[in-house]
Amino acid sequence: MSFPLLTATAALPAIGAIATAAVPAARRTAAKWLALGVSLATLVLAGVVFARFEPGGDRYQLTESHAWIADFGVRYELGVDGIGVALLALTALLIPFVILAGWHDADPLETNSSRWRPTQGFFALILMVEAMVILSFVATDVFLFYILFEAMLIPMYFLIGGFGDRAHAGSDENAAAQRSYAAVKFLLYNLAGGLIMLAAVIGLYVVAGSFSLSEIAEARANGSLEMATSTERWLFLGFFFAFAVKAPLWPLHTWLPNAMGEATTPVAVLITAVVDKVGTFAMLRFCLQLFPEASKWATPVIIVLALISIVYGALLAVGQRDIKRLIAYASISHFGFIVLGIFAMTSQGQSGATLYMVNHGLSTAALMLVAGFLITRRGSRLIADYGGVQKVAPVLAGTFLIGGLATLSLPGLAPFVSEFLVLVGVFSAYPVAGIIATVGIVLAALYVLVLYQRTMTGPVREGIGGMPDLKVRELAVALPLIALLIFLGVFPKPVTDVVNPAVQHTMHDVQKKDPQPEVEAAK
Amino acid sequence: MENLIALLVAAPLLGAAVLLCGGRRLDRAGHWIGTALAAASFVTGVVLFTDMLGRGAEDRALHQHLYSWIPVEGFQADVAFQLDQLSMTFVLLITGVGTLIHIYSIGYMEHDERRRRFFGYLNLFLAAMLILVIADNYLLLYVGWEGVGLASYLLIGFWQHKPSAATAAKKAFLVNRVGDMGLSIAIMLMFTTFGTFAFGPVLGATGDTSEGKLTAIGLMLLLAACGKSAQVPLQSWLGDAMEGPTPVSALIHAATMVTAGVYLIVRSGAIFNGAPDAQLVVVVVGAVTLLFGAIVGCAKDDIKKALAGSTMSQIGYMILAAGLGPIGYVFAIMHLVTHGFFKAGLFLGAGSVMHGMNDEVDMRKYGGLRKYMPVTFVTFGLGYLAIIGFPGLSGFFSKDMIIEAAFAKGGTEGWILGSVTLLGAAITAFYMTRVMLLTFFGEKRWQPDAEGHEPHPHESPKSMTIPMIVLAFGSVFAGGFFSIGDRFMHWLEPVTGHDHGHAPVSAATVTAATMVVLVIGVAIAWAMYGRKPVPAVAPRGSLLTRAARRDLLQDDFNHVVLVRGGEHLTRSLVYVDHTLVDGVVNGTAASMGGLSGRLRKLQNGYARSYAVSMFGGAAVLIAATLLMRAV
Amino acid sequence: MNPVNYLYLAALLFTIGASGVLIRRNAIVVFMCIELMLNACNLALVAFSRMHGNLDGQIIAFFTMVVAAAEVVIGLAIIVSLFRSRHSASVDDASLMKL
Amino acid sequence: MSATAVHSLWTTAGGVTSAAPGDKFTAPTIEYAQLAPVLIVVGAAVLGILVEAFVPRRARYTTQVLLTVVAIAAAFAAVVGLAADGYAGENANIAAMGAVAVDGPALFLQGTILLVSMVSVFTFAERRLDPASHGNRVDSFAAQAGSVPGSDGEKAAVKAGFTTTEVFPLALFSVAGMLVFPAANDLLTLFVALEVFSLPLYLLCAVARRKRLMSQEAAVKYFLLGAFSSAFLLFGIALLYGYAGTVSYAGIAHVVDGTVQQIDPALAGTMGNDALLLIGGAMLLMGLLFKVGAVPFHMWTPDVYQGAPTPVTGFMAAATKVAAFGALLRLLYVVLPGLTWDLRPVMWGVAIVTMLGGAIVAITQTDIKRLLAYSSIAHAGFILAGVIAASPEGVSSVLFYLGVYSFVTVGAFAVVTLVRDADGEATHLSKWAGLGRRSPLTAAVFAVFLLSFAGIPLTSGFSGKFAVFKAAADGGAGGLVVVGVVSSAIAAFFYVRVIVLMFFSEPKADGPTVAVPSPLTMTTIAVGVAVTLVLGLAPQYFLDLAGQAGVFVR
Repeated sequence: MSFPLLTATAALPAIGAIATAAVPAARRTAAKWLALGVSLATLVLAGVVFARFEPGGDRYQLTESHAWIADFGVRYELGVDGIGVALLALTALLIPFVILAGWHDADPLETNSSRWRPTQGFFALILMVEAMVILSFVATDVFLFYILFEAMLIPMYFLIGGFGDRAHAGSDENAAAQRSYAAVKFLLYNLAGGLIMLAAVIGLYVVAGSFSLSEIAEARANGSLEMATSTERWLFLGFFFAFAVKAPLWPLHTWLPNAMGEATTPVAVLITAVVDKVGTFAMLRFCLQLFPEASKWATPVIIVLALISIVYGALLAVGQRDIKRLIAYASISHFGFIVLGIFAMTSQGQSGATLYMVNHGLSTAALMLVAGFLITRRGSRLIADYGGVQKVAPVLAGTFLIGGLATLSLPGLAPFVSEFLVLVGVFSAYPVAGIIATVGIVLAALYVLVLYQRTMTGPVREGIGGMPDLKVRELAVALPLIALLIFLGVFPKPVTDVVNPAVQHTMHDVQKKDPQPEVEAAK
Repeated sequence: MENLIALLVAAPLLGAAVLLCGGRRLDRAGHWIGTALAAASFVTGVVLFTDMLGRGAEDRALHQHLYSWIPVEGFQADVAFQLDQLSMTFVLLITGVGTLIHIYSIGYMEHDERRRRFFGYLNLFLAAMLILVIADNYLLLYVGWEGVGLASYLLIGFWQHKPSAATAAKKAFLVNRVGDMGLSIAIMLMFTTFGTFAFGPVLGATGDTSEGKLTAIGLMLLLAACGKSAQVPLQSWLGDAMEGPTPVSALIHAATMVTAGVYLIVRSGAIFNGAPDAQLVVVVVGAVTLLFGAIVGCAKDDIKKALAGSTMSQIGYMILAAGLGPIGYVFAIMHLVTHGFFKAGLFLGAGSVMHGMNDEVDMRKYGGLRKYMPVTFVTFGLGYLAIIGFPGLSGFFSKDMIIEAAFAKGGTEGWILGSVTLLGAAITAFYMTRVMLLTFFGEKRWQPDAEGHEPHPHESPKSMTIPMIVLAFGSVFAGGFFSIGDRFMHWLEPVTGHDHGHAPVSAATVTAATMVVLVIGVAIAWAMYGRKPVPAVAPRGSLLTRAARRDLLQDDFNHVVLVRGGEHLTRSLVYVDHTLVDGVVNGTAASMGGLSGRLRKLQNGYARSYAVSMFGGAAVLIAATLLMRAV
Repeated sequence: MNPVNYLYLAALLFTIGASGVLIRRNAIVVFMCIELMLNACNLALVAFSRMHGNLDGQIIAFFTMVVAAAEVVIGLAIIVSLFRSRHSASVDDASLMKL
Repeated sequence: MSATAVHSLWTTAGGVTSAAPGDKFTAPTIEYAQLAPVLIVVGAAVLGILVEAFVPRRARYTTQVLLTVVAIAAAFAAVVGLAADGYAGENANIAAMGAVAVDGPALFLQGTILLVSMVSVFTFAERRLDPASHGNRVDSFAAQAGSVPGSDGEKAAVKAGFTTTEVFPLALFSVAGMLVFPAANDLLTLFVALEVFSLPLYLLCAVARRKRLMSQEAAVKYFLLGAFSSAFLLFGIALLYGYAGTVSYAGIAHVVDGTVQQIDPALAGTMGNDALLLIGGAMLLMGLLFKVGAVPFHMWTPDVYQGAPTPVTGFMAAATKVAAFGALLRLLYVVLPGLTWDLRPVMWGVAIVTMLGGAIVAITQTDIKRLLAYSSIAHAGFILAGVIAASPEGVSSVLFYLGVYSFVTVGAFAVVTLVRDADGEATHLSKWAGLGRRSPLTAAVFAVFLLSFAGIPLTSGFSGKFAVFKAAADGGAGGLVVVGVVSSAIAAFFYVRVIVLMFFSEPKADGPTVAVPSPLTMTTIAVGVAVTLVLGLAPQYFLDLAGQAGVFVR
């Protein structure tokens, strides 16, 4: 029994969360540093996992397996594949930035109530989310995954509803109402999805008699587990619905703009860059692996939905007046790309999709967090309240622009690689879909540049003059992210190397081969 | 030797990095660093050039494989460079003109507190442009392609505080994105067709696939070219792009970037050769743009916009030539180079004029400047002569060749194209003469500006004049140098291939015709602007003039159809999202609440009604049970 | 006489009692109606007991009476205390809690 | 000894049948050991009455609490002992001449009931919440239940420091009844047990210290409707007796599935008459469904839950459900398995309307106790889904769910007792606004309970729900599972609403305060939290327990 590395990686932030929550009210700063330290330690562990992972090796590595709830056929089974390890690394990487960016977001407004400790709670919840997300990326037991998938809603819910964006339009009560509306919407939407998934999970157990991903996959492979077509389809739909809500896929997306708009920017980043990835990850990990036939059966519809998400999300982003909502809709568009890549069922598409999850995490984090710095300065989320920022805060404007360029996936920055892979992958399987998707890149340019133009350029508006430029803490958030975006844009090999084998496994699961180039086919 | 290739890109890239990340402390030295690195790149280019000359015509191409960029199953994208004669030509043009313009900018941007950043952007542009021309596969080319787009965006919008500049920058980027869409689709097509998008394999295997595929790829490439090279229908951004500092207009929007489209088409010659239909479309686009730009150029009073129109038109010539196939490739590139010299010179001249005139751009407010800024006058004049194709100067040779080639296309096609090019030449002569006259001849027409201080026209500092002089030399001699003994043709032939076609008319006749139309054009211009004094405010002008002033209403079309339409679309979608998509959800929640409220009423607090429900329940229970047994 | 008739009678009584519960307001009367229902049950039990020729039914009837008695004690206690604090034994008056 | 023996004993005594008068009289054999849990509790209850009579007032409270706690503990010990002797498994049998079954389900449920009553009794005994009046600590029961609220009599009683210590023996009687209820093995015992645990509850409802009018109203409603339903139950018993000629479960079962030994003509006559069986079964079912609070027999629940003193509500909500579902299970699995196919559709219907009805109506509730009442209705629906599964897994899943649910419920109501303002408990939801700000710990605990009710993973609620749904799906009731998840989604809405209220809305200026309870209530709450988390994270041991206890003796 080797050292349970994965468990440790997930447990560390969980313990850290409890510790942070336990810090007495007065020692607020201590809690912050504790949380930051824990997140960094987790990052180190994640790094170890990444290093220990051998791309050429078994599909699932660093596996752990313990009996848990025999009656439900549930085991505590962990194991990480290329896709999981990439996302695990992303999560561990982003959390420190999230914490750093949210340094002052949860300072209590009224210091009189001594028992109320929002700061401690805020950072504890973030760490708790990290723990659950990490565990969900390495869970190879459907039930275990489901539990985390659902359970992580609760800390997220408190993060959204409990710590609203201070830069809101309108009165405090109004804002509080908006916020709890957003939080409730988030929770109910995802809970509904999760409960429908629960039915499917139970159904799966009734059919398969086990929750172990490996067992089921094996049984399916050697034919000892036959699923009636209709059953498989129903189960697939049950799973997919939950993931589509989480992802979010059109038309199940409407919770995201509210949530991201009302939550503090670090939390918004947490939602879109980390938590939502669980949805797309799960499509790749569970839908395709457990229900390959049904996945193929559903592909046309899903492709259409994804295309709608891409174009629709982008168009709505263009139409937004609120910076954060704009970014939210942009994310919806990007998730469309991810889903598209997954269900194109080509090597490029799926590698691209996985890479996209990572890159989108980084780019959105960069854009959103800098936007957050901007918003906290001006105290407004409305684009109309800005203008000429680059004149007074050039560095802020610069970082914002780079974030934006990453979002419109400019070559040389990470997202380009993944987006292009997805496009190529889709195009080679569904040319028309590929072409429609490319419209997305024009629209992306539109909403990003419009946003930049309206906020950063032109004459300096009132309320902007004298706006301070980025401080050290904020630079510490922005610059590393930008550096990563550039690095992965120029040299994505480290990620692709771990992802490729995993993708080949998935391709094998769904028994799909890449379409041959015409020239070879001719020969 | 091939290891030097990376240095071409590395130098300016380093410059960009240093200057943009360096911060204020570099403000004093920034422009020198930038210029030095540009020069370094140029020197490298020269070294490689001499080395290349040292080798035989066939093995001149160099390759440098840096690393595997995106290694994914069944998908190879490398960062690898290929330096052949075609690339070499561009490298020299880009780094050469680039360096000159760096020098020029030192003076031109002297009073701008963000000069360091300006040079950073310029270096960034050089790097991207070089990647574009020395990439050995389409994907890397795409990187450079978008890279120059970014640089152009940053530079057009360099004076971001001016909303007009910011808008122009955004517009340029967006229109280019439409083109880029074409390029990416073309690359995808290549991938599905050839399984790769490296130049060698793709261009080598064009024989193995259907003409339809090639046509599709060709058209997509053309779309990309239209975006980058401001060809109809994607030309609208170039005029606005003049919002950028003049050196930018000279370098990016005259000499180098806008010609990338030509490079793309020539580079992909093998594909177009296999797709006549695509070629036809290319030619048509070129011809249309040629006239379009020329006409627009005639009507503009803004000196830079006039020159922009001219640029459009000249690139139209190049695209047309490229569309002609092997007959035209060489001439397209040749005109591209010469144009690089004289158009850059003209823009720098214009910049110098503006520099002396408090950034006044309206030619109607110039006049008689030849006395005040002789050097500018001379260099500009030489550029003028070159572009209208005055015998012996660069433009004369390159343009003449294209016209010949157009005729040589043969058939009615040939005649049509030939006459179009001739017509274009005439118009060129007209509007350039117009510019010349309005700017340097006649009597002074400038008045004190709003603040009441009168502009004092003066010659520009050395840092600006020297580059102008150098370029003037280029515009005078390049053409001759290239054409004497078909040097240029032999230089490029190994890459592009060449056939002479069969000219229905002799070269002499063509030249003669060219001369005639040239004279006509100049004469008309003289008649309109030379003899009688020019009104300081533009007369209403004919319908065509008015249309031309507004870029032949193309922008209005865009505005009404795309901008307005888009706004309506997004606004309605926002509404839909809120009321319909979200409405469904909230609706369900609300209806649940309503249902709950109604059911709640049953709980009316009266024990007897509770008993009733129990009694009823029991009855139903019994009935149901009996029923079950019955059925 | 056919013992089945006793069953009809029992059912009748039960129904009367039940409808009494549904109709009458006074808690005491309601309560009496419930007692009536219990008696109906007893009648049925005894009748059946007779049919089957064993005494189980009758035994249960006795138990029922005892239970009923206990119920009376509790019930009256509650109803009386309600009456004392409200000066009304109407079950409809006791409807503070609703919805 | 055959299950019907006890009755034949009576018959011989009666001498109606062939047996000649003065014939041999076999004394009934009672297995006192196996009945120990019940006997202990009953005995303690009787003792309690005597205490009321003879122990001086000052000492009564202490004595009663001690007596009750000790008795329950002893009873629990007895249950454990029986289980240890394998009565839960191989040598499960039927005691007291066929009156009471001693088997897995019975012992498991009795154990649960005893533990739940234990923690409930703690809340009964809580005396720190209300401000002391006239220097006497007071609990949540009236000083003198008989006295008119607000009258001089009451004032005098309060001044004299009277307290209704009778609640403890009453609770014990009730517990005794509940212990017998799920173990009852003939209809008579069932009926008697029902009354034995109901009657004391009626009284307990009426003796609230605060809001007496509501308390009495609750009692009246509960009493009248309860009696009404028990009348139905009794008539059902009568009809079944008429059908089978016996009231012993096994006997009836034999008749139903036609494996009866000797058929006399009368029996042959009635056996043919399915109407007797069906109507009787339905009425019996209705009596039990009333006790579990299933739609449409639920309407007493909200009012009674709201009106009764909160400790009683908690006790009632938890223990009654356990007992009633126990009885329901035994009835369906032992007596009427032959009827499964006739009753299934009906049960489906009831389960569906119960799940949906409870969840939907709860959405618009404004009183926390009523809210919990409706949530308990919805949960009854979930449990019914497991009952319908008609398989050993079904039984054990229901047992598990009951265990989980009862502790959470008691805990939740215990928390409700803490949130108080000037006039007692502040049960209106609007007053709970911002509770999380004022006393985060209490709010957090309550949130945990709510999440468990909502069935969020990592809480016991989820384990239970999953077990039940899984059993249902296995038993071919997939449809119920779907309805179940849908109504859980609806239910989530109002649990979430309360959490929003507590944490995300600003506290009101005149908001309630959270009283600091004595260790008693703290224990209750702590147990609730512990069960919630333990059974949420590692339920395996208890699932095994329930699994072994899943088989009924016949």
